[in-house]
Amino acid sequence: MISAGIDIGSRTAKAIIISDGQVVSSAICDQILKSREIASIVMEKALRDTTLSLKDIHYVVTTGYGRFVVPFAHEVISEVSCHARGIHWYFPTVRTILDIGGQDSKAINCNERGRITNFMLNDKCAGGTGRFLEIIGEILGVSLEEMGGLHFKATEKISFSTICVIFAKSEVLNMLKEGIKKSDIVAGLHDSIATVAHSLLKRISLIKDLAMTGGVAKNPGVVAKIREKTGLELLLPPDPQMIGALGAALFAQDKLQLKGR
Amino acid sequence: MENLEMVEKLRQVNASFPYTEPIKRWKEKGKKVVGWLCNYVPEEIIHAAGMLPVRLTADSKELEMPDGDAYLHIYSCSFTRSIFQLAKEGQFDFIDGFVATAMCDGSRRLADVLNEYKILPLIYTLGVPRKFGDRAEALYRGEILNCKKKIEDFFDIEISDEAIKESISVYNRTRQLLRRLYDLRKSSNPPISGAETLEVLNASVRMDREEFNQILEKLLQELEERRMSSEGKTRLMIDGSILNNIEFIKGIEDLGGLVVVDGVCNGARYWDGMVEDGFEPISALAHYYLNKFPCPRFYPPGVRTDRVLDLIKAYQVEGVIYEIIRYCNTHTWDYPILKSQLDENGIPILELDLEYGTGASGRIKTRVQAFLEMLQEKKEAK
Amino acid sequence: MRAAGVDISSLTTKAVIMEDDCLRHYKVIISPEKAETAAREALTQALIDIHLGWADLDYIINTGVGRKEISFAKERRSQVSCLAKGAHWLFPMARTLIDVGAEHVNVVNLDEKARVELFVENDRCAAGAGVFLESLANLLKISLEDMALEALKAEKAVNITSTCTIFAEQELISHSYAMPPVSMNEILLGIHDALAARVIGLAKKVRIVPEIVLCGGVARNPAFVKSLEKRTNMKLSIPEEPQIVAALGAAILASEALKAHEGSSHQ
Amino acid sequence: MKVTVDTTRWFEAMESWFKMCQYQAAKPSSSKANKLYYELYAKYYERLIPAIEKGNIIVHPTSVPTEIFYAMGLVPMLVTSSTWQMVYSMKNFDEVLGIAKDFGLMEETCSVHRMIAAFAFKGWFPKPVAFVYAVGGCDAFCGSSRVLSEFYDTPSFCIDTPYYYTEEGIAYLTQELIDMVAFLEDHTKCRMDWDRLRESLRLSQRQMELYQEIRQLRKAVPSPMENRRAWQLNWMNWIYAGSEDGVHFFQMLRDELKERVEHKKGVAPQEKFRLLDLQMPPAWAFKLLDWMQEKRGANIVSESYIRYERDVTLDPDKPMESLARKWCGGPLWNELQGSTKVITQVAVEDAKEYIVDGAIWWDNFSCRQCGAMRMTRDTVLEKVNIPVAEVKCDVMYPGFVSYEEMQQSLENFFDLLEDRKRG
Repeated sequence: MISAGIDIGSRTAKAIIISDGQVVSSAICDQILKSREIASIVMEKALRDTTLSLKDIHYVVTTGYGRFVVPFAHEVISEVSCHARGIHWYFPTVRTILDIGGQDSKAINCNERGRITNFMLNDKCAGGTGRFLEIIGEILGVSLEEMGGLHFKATEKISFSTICVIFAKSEVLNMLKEGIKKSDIVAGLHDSIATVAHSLLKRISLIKDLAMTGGVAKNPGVVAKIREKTGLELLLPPDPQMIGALGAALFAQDKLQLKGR
Repeated sequence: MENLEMVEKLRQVNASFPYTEPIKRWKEKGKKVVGWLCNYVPEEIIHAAGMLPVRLTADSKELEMPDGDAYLHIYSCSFTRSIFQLAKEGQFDFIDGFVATAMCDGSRRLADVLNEYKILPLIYTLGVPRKFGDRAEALYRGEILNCKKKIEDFFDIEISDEAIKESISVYNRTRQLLRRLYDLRKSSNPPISGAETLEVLNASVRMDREEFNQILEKLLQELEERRMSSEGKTRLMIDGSILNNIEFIKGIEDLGGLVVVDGVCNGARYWDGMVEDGFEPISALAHYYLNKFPCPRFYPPGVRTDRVLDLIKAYQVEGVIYEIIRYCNTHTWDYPILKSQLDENGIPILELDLEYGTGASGRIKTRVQAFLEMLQEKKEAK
Repeated sequence: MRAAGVDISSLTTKAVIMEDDCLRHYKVIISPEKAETAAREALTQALIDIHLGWADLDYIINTGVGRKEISFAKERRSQVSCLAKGAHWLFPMARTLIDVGAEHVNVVNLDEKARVELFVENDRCAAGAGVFLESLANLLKISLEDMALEALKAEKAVNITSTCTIFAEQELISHSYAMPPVSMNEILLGIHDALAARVIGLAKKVRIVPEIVLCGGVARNPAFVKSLEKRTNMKLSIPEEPQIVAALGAAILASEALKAHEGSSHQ
Repeated sequence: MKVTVDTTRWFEAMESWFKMCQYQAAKPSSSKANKLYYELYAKYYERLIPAIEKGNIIVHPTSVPTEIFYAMGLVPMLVTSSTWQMVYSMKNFDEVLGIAKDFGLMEETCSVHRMIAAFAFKGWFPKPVAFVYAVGGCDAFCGSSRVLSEFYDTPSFCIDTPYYYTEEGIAYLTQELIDMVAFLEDHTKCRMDWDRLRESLRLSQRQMELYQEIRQLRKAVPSPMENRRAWQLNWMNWIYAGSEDGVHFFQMLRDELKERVEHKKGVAPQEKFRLLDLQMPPAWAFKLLDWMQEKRGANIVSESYIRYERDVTLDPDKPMESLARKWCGGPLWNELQGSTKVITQVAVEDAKEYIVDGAIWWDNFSCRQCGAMRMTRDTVLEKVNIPVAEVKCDVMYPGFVSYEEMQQSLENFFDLLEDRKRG
């Protein structure tokens, strides 16, 4: 029984194929407005490492921002459920999940079966999101990966007066002109993202164990700040960006097992 | 599941909003149309004056509101700014005058601006008490009388008590019929969806009432035979700010929700209860309007929350979706109170902040779908 | 008689030199850190271009966003009055001035004597200013000029309603998934339409009365001008160098002050 | 869901505020009235803090006639000012607003009431023996009243106010006040001393006359009263309504202003701009009022939110009806629930009587009373040819619009006024 999960986020599209409970292959590709074809592009990329073709997949679940436009999807499930299901597969003791993606951040509670019991989304402002990191990174001329390292070289505490991305841009420009160190700015940025994330977590119940998913989880600076603010250890999956697709694939597998019985 | 013929008829009416076909026919007969803004304007008075009461609203799309934003501050909600935009564009020119109430700052400011810039003539702003009880009813009765006098002076006409009694019976008829429509949605397989019900509610305040009652009677007959399975669907209640957008409810129902009841002011709060006959008509109206399913601004707030809890039991609601138009203070402040009551009763509630006229955008679909998945899990875990 | 005007704003500084009521020269530079250095740098470069020195300047007025004190300027005048003066000098029939810069947007109503009757500024959200176009352009990895040219090719535009720039990005992406599919040109025209809608929304808070002058950096964007003209359904008067209108106004006020000085010293 | 009360923050804030008043009172000051203001302010706390310890009443909002409470021997605690004093002394604006958000309160409502809601959710106000709240006011006021009454497990009485100043409306409010007294007599050990109430009405009448005299004196050119003094008038008018101290303060202030008018002594070093104030300025930025007075010669000569709409004569034989009339015709009535038409007429009348150059509208975040601000701006410009500055701000939260940004808006406005003066 072969199932597949596709997560079409706002910045990247991801696909995972599972055969009999084992992840057979996964793929990720950057997508800027390739829209409809992106689902098949990322699916082909995943199929390439296997001997399978699209018709061999028995059940496909799609999730993410563009989940409704995938022609070959059998079922559509929200990214909130898929993130919970995916991380639960890695860490069955997880009950609280923080996902910071490209355009929004989510705080999710789940039960022992990895199904969601409460959630809170912050997508009114892009302040606490990956896009914020990306834009400021461009101004500082620092890649997302380098940001994590820079964070630990910081000395002074810098705080941003606004979480609006556009106005933070001009604030960063002024900071550079005043000669403030890039590492301090980056640390200040991570702090403001962690503050937004923490206030989101407070709006659901902060039950142990806490895990983090989404691209920003790869940034050790943000992770350190969130650990500091919540006082909880963070469980980090090896590939935090793929959790949504993994969850979708697991849901697809559940459906097959249900049908099988 | 075939379309309901009568709902189709009402959809045609809504499609020609704001100057709908029935209103056009009414105006061509040389009769007058009076707009009204809030649930606590007694429509019967306008109807008794031989005029067509039409509710001032906008509709199912998020309007671009350059004039709305220019004349009304952004802190007036997008509902009031949408109405101003349509009025400024001349789409409400068929309205000969309108009646507002002092229920919320937004509608008061809208009435101020429409009148000041001579876009729509304001006949009267009804002062509505915020408490229940005889004294409040007496004050409100006085206000209804003032409103009647103002309409009489404005159009230089007389409104007799018999005419008001006649109008009361017409409007009571609608309340009866809508109650029967809602009762049908208590069944485990409601014959009418939330989107279709809203189509009916929207049309009710955009056409003359006698014609609407006839269509509603035929619709109820149609619904006798209609079979609709709601297997695998989640029974929802929609509450919060005024909601006229069919697309919003359709978006929720496409995701597997089934809206069986609501707590919005153009829904259950609009037709609840009956005006008692055998009393002096104005007092009967005051008593009815003040004691129906109340708006959150009334005291004590417990009266409203109890009614919501009763509805949840009666319609076996599994989850409440509470939509709030940004800057709508009445419902922004109602939500924490209702939420604490529902938490205590173990009923999940999802808060959606949106603009008036918003369809089911990506952001809203994600939340609603996750909410439905959560409710599904809750049902399976039981 | 030579008078000069300097307009210092967050991103660029502009200097204009007038000689006996005609525009002798102008200069636009990227603003360095301090206002004083910005003004001095801009004026020095302008003077060098026309082989003059500081001594040749008789009266300097500075203006710009924020109350920056410039030691060598005789007077400081508000940006709004300088914009009105400059627009009036270029287009004497101007009654409405729309100044769309990177972060600030001003709409000014002026009378026949270039006096300010009403003015309004954009509020904090950036979706109503030039930076809205810039950030969407670099999301799509396309230059501002190409974005404008591509947009002009589209007949109809996609409706972008988000007020926040970041959400406009999200909306762009969702448009690309729309059914029926939408062409990229229509999305690009939609971006310029969204900015024009917001600027007109601001202008409606005062009066939109012909003749309308459009200035500020964004006035050079042809797609934005087309969207704005569609909304006002009036032809917009656009100066050749739309960025220097405020600095020009300051220079005109300086030369008027000089004449008044001279007049009084003669009696 | 009833909250458990924890009043540590409240007592700390009141103690620090009490010390601040004593410090200000002790400071040498050119104005005796200013010294007396802080002495009386401190004296209010001397009576309030023990009363709260003993179990007292909480009142929300300001405009409820306090003569009634004093005549019953009660010292009312005001919700809005306590909130402001607690937040200002704790300096934890973001934390408090975060608490309101955690309980599901959306941000698009007035920050004053979001903070009140936060304290209500957390139980940081003292637990009153009885809670009295009026619902004549903007939606946010009524919202925070509802939240307080729901989350505080205490007997509460809601005073409903009429929308129109008509005989029926006054009769309705009079009966509400009578019911309130009965409610208070049931829930507190205090009884209404009707003779004391009659006496306080006589003093209140005197106070109102002095209050009106002060407003007349401010028409002088140059105007004699400081910008920040307006809020002191309103505050004294509330915590010392119908008392000897109140009359004493208003008399002393009236005399000081009279003397200044006789010597043609203004407050601004050189009065360049005379301004009208159409909305309440941010409570955390009164320094701005001092700055514009000292540095730009801008003196606010009249505030629409502290005006008496009607000359009310308080008849001691009908105390409750008189107090109802005073309330409906008094300050903050129109500001909180009146129609924009009335606020606009007020601005036009004041502009003529006080010979002003411009008006300031503090555009408070999510204040829905500002909904039709454009109407006032257009009418005032058309009828008395003065411009209105719309200064974006937040009445209690410094994080929305910074001090410098507000200053910048005012700078642009003063530039415009200067250009208009040049002609």
